[in-house]
Amino acid sequence: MALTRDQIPVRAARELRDGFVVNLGIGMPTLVANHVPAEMDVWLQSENGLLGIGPFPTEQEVDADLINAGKQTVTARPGASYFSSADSFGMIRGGHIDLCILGAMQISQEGDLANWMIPGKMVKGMGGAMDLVAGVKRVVVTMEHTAKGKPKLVKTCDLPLTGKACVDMVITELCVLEMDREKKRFVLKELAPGVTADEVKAQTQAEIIVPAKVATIEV
Amino acid sequence: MALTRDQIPVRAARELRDGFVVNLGIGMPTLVANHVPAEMDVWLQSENGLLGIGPFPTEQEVDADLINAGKQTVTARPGASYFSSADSFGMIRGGHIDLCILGAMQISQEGDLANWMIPGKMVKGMGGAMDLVAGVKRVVVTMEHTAKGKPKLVKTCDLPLTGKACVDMVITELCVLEMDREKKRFVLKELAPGVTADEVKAQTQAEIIVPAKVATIEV
Amino acid sequence: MIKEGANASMGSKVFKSASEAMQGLRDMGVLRDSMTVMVGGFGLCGIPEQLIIALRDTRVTGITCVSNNAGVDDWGLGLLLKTRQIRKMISSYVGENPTFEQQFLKGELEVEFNPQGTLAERIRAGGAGIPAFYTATGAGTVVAEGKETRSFFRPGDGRCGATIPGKGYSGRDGKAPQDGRPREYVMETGLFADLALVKAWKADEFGNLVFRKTARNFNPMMATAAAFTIAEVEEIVPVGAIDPDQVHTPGVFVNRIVKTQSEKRIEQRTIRDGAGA
Amino acid sequence: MIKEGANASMGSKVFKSASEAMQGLRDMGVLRDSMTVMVGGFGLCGIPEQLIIALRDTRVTGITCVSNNAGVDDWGLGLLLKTRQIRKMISSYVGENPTFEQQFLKGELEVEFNPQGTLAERIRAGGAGIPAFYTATGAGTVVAEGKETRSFFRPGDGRCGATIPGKGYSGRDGKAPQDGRPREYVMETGLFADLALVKAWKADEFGNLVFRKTARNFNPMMATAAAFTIAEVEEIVPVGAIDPDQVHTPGVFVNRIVKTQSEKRIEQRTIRDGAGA
Repeated sequence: MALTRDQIPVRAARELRDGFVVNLGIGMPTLVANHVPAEMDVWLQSENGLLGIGPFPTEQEVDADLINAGKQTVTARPGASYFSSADSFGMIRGGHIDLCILGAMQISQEGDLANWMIPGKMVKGMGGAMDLVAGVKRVVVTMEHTAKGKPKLVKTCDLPLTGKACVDMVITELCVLEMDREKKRFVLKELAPGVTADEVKAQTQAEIIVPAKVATIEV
Repeated sequence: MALTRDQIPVRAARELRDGFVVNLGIGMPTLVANHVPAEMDVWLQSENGLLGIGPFPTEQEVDADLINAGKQTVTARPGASYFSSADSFGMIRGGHIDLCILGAMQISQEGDLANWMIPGKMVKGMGGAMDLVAGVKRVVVTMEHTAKGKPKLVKTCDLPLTGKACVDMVITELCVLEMDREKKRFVLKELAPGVTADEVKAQTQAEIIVPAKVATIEV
Repeated sequence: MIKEGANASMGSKVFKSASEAMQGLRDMGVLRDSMTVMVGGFGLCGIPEQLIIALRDTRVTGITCVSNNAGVDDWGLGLLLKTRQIRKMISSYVGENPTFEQQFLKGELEVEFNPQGTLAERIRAGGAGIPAFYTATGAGTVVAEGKETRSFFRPGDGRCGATIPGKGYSGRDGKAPQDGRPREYVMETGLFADLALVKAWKADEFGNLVFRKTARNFNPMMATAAAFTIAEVEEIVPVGAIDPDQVHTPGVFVNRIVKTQSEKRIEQRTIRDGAGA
Repeated sequence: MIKEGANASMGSKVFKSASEAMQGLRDMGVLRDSMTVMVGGFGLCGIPEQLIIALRDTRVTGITCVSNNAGVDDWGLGLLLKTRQIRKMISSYVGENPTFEQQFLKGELEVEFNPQGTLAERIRAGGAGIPAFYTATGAGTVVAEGKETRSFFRPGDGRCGATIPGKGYSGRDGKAPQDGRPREYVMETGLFADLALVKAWKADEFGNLVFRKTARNFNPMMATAAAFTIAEVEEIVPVGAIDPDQVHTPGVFVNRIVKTQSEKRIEQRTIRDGAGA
C-alpha cells in the first residue's frame, strides 16, 4: 500500500535530528513541522527573516509584521531571531541550514530539480527555492511519485531547473530514494509497505539503483 | 607666512558641510574635529563600527568597549549607532561617507596617494586607509608640504600606493590644491598669507596648474 | 549618483506626510520618468504603503521597480501597476496579482526574475560598493543564461583562503560539502536605485531605523542601495532615544522620514486550530 | 567542512570555562596543527581573551590566524605569537607588537595584509557562501598584485543594473562619482576557517549573541565564517530573554558559549582635557 498524503510528511520528519535548523517549503513540506518528535529540538527557519518559527497564532496573537515565507501569519518561539533578507540568505547560501524539505515537479536521475515553472501557466518566479537548493546542506524532496500518471523522476528534466544535482533524498508515496554522489544515481532505500521495487521502476523513468535488499517504510 | 601645524586643521575644517558624515584619520586629521563650526552638525564615523563619535570620555566614562579607529577611548554622541566592521566598510566602500581627511607621505600629480608604508621601517599594514580612499566621496589630505626638504607632491609616487587617483584636495602649510579630474592635475586654489605660487612650485615636484589669480587662505 | 548631497543638511529629515516627503525630488533629479525605485517588503509585510501611494501620485512613469513581490491588485505595488507607471519589475516572485499577469502577458510589463537570495545580495552589494559577486544559486539554470560562470572551491572547502578559482575545471558537481572539488558559480552584479522607499517601525530624527519582526526583510539593504532613501515609520523619536547598539539602519542611509498610519494588510491570516474561539 | 554537525545537539552549548570549551575539538577534527582560526576584535577591544589563552594551552601549532590585529606582546594574540603557535597572520594592521616584528623580520612568521574593509568583507563572504567578489579597494596597489582585476561601471553609475562589466575598457580612472566611466576592481575571495573565536556581550543558551558598542567589530562575521564557533561572553541568559529583534548573531552560528571574567585592557586611555580631576 502506498503511503497516504498524510504519511509522507511523517516519513520526512524522520530526517530531522535534534538541534537541526530546517527550512520547510510551502505545501506538503510545511506539514513536516507537525511531526517533529516531542523530545527533539528543531529550529525552523523562514527565508523572509526568522529563525525559530512557532505555531500559528491565536486570533489575539495575529501580527501583520510576523509572517512566514508562505505569507501566513505565524508566531516566533522563545530564542527566535529576526534578520534581513540579505542575512537570511547569507545563512542559507553559506551552508548554515541543516536540511530543507520542498516539493518538486521533476527530478532527474542525477538529482537535478525542477519546481518553479508550471508548464503552460504564467511564471510567478522562483522565490527562494534556487537559493535553498544551492545552499542548504541536505535537500529532501517530498512529492507524489507521478503526475497524471507520468513519472516525475525522469532521465533529464524538460522543465526549467531550480538547481543542478541538488537533491539528496526523495520521499514519495511509493518509496524513499537517496542520492549516491559517487554513482550519480538515486538508490532505492525504502519501499512503502506492500510496494515492490518493480512497481517503483514502472513509475520511474530515471535510472535508479535497486539494492538486493530494500527496507520497508515504517508507518 | 606658512600656516602653523595648528592652522592646517582649521583650514581643513572649512571643507565640512552641515550634515556631513566624515571619517578623520589618525594624527593631524583628528584635530579637525576641534574646529567644526558650532552651528554645523557633523557626524564622525569610526571605521571600527561607530557613527557619531563624541568627545573623549571623562575618567568615569572610560569604556574599554568604546574606542575609535586609533584605539583611543571615546564616547558616542546622542543618535550614534554601532555596527560590524563589514557594515562599516559597506558604508565606506558604498560611498556613503561624504568626506575623509587623512595624512600622506607622497601624492602624485594625478592624485595617487601613498601613506601606508614608511620606507625603511617595518610594514604595519594599511588598516582601513585603502578602503577609505577608494570609497569615500571626497578625499582631503592634510600634510606638511615637504618631508626633510624633499617634495611630497611628486610626479610619480615611488612609495607603494594606498590608492590611485584618489586625492581630491591637499592642504599643506603653504597652500590648498584641488584636483581637476578632467585635466588630471592639481590646481593651486589658495596660498598661505605671504606665500607665493613660485615658492609653492619650488617645493613641489608635481606638475600643478597655477591660475592667474589665487586666493589667500583666511587664517 | 551616490547619495549626492544626501547627508548635507536640507533642514529636518522629518516630513509631515508621504506626499510631502516626495516634494522637491523632481528638481533634485531623484524623481523622473524611467527612474529606478527600490521598494521594501515581503508580500504585503513591511511595505512602505503610503509612500507607494505618494509615488503613484507623482505620476512618474516608466519605472524600473526592484521589489521582491509586486503587491496585490489594489494594494502595494499593485497600485502602480494599475496606473501603468511600472515598465519593469526585478523580483523573485509575483504571484498574487491579476493586473500584473495581464500586463505581463500582453508584453506591456517586463519582468526580470532573480532568485530571492540573489536579489537580496545584489541590493546589499550595490549599497556596499560591490559591483559584482559570485553565487552558486542558479548555476546550471536559466538564471545563469547570459551571465558569466566560473568555478571556485567553495568557502569551507580546503580551508581558509582556498576559495580560489578552480583552474582547468569545467564540469559541474553535486553539493556534498566536503568533497573538495570546485563548484560552478554565477557572477551577479550589484543593484543601485535612484530612490528607495522603505518601511521601518521606529526612526529617530537623524534617520536611525529600527525594524520590527519579519517586516525587516528587504528594507535594510534597500536603504543603503539608492541615491535617495525615504523611510515610512510608525513612530519618530528624538535623537538619542534609540540604543546605539540596537540601530538596524544608521541614519546616514536615510534622507527623509515620514510617520504614517499603516493599514498593514494580511495576505494569509492563518490561525491555530481551535484558537479562533 | 561547513558547520558539520554544528547544529546537531551535543547537549548544552554552555561550557564552564574557556579550556573546557576547547575539549573534544581535536577528536572532532576542529583543532589540529596547521588549522585556520578566526579571532574577533579590533586592537584589544572585543577580543575573546580567555579563549585565546585556552587555544594557546591546546598547543596546536602552525596556525593561520585571521584577525584584524595581532594583539600586544603579553595579551591577545601576542600570547600565541610568543609561543610560536602562529605560522601566518591575515590582518590589516599589526603595529603594536615587538614579538611579532621580531618573528616577521626573521621570516618565521608569514603575514598577508588585507585592507581592513576587504578583510571584513572576505569574512562576511565566506560565511554567506560567496566565493569571490569585486572591490575597488586596493586597485592599482600592491594589494591587487597577482589578483584578477576588471572594470565595471560602479554601483550608482548609469542607474540600476548598469553595474555590468565595462567591455573593452582598460584604463584607470579617478573617483568622481558621476562620470559614468567604468572603474577598476579587484577580485577578492571569501575566507572560511576551521574555528572562530568571538567575543560577545550577552548570549542566550541557544547561542544568540548581542555585542556591545565597538566591541562588535569583526566578531559577527567571524561567527558565520567557520566550521566551528565558540563565543566568549560576559553574561548568559535563558533562551527567550533576548528580544528577537535585537539579536546580532543568531544562535545557528554558535556552537559553544563560555562566560568569562574579561580584563578588557585599554590600549589608548584618552580622556577629555580637564576631565581627569
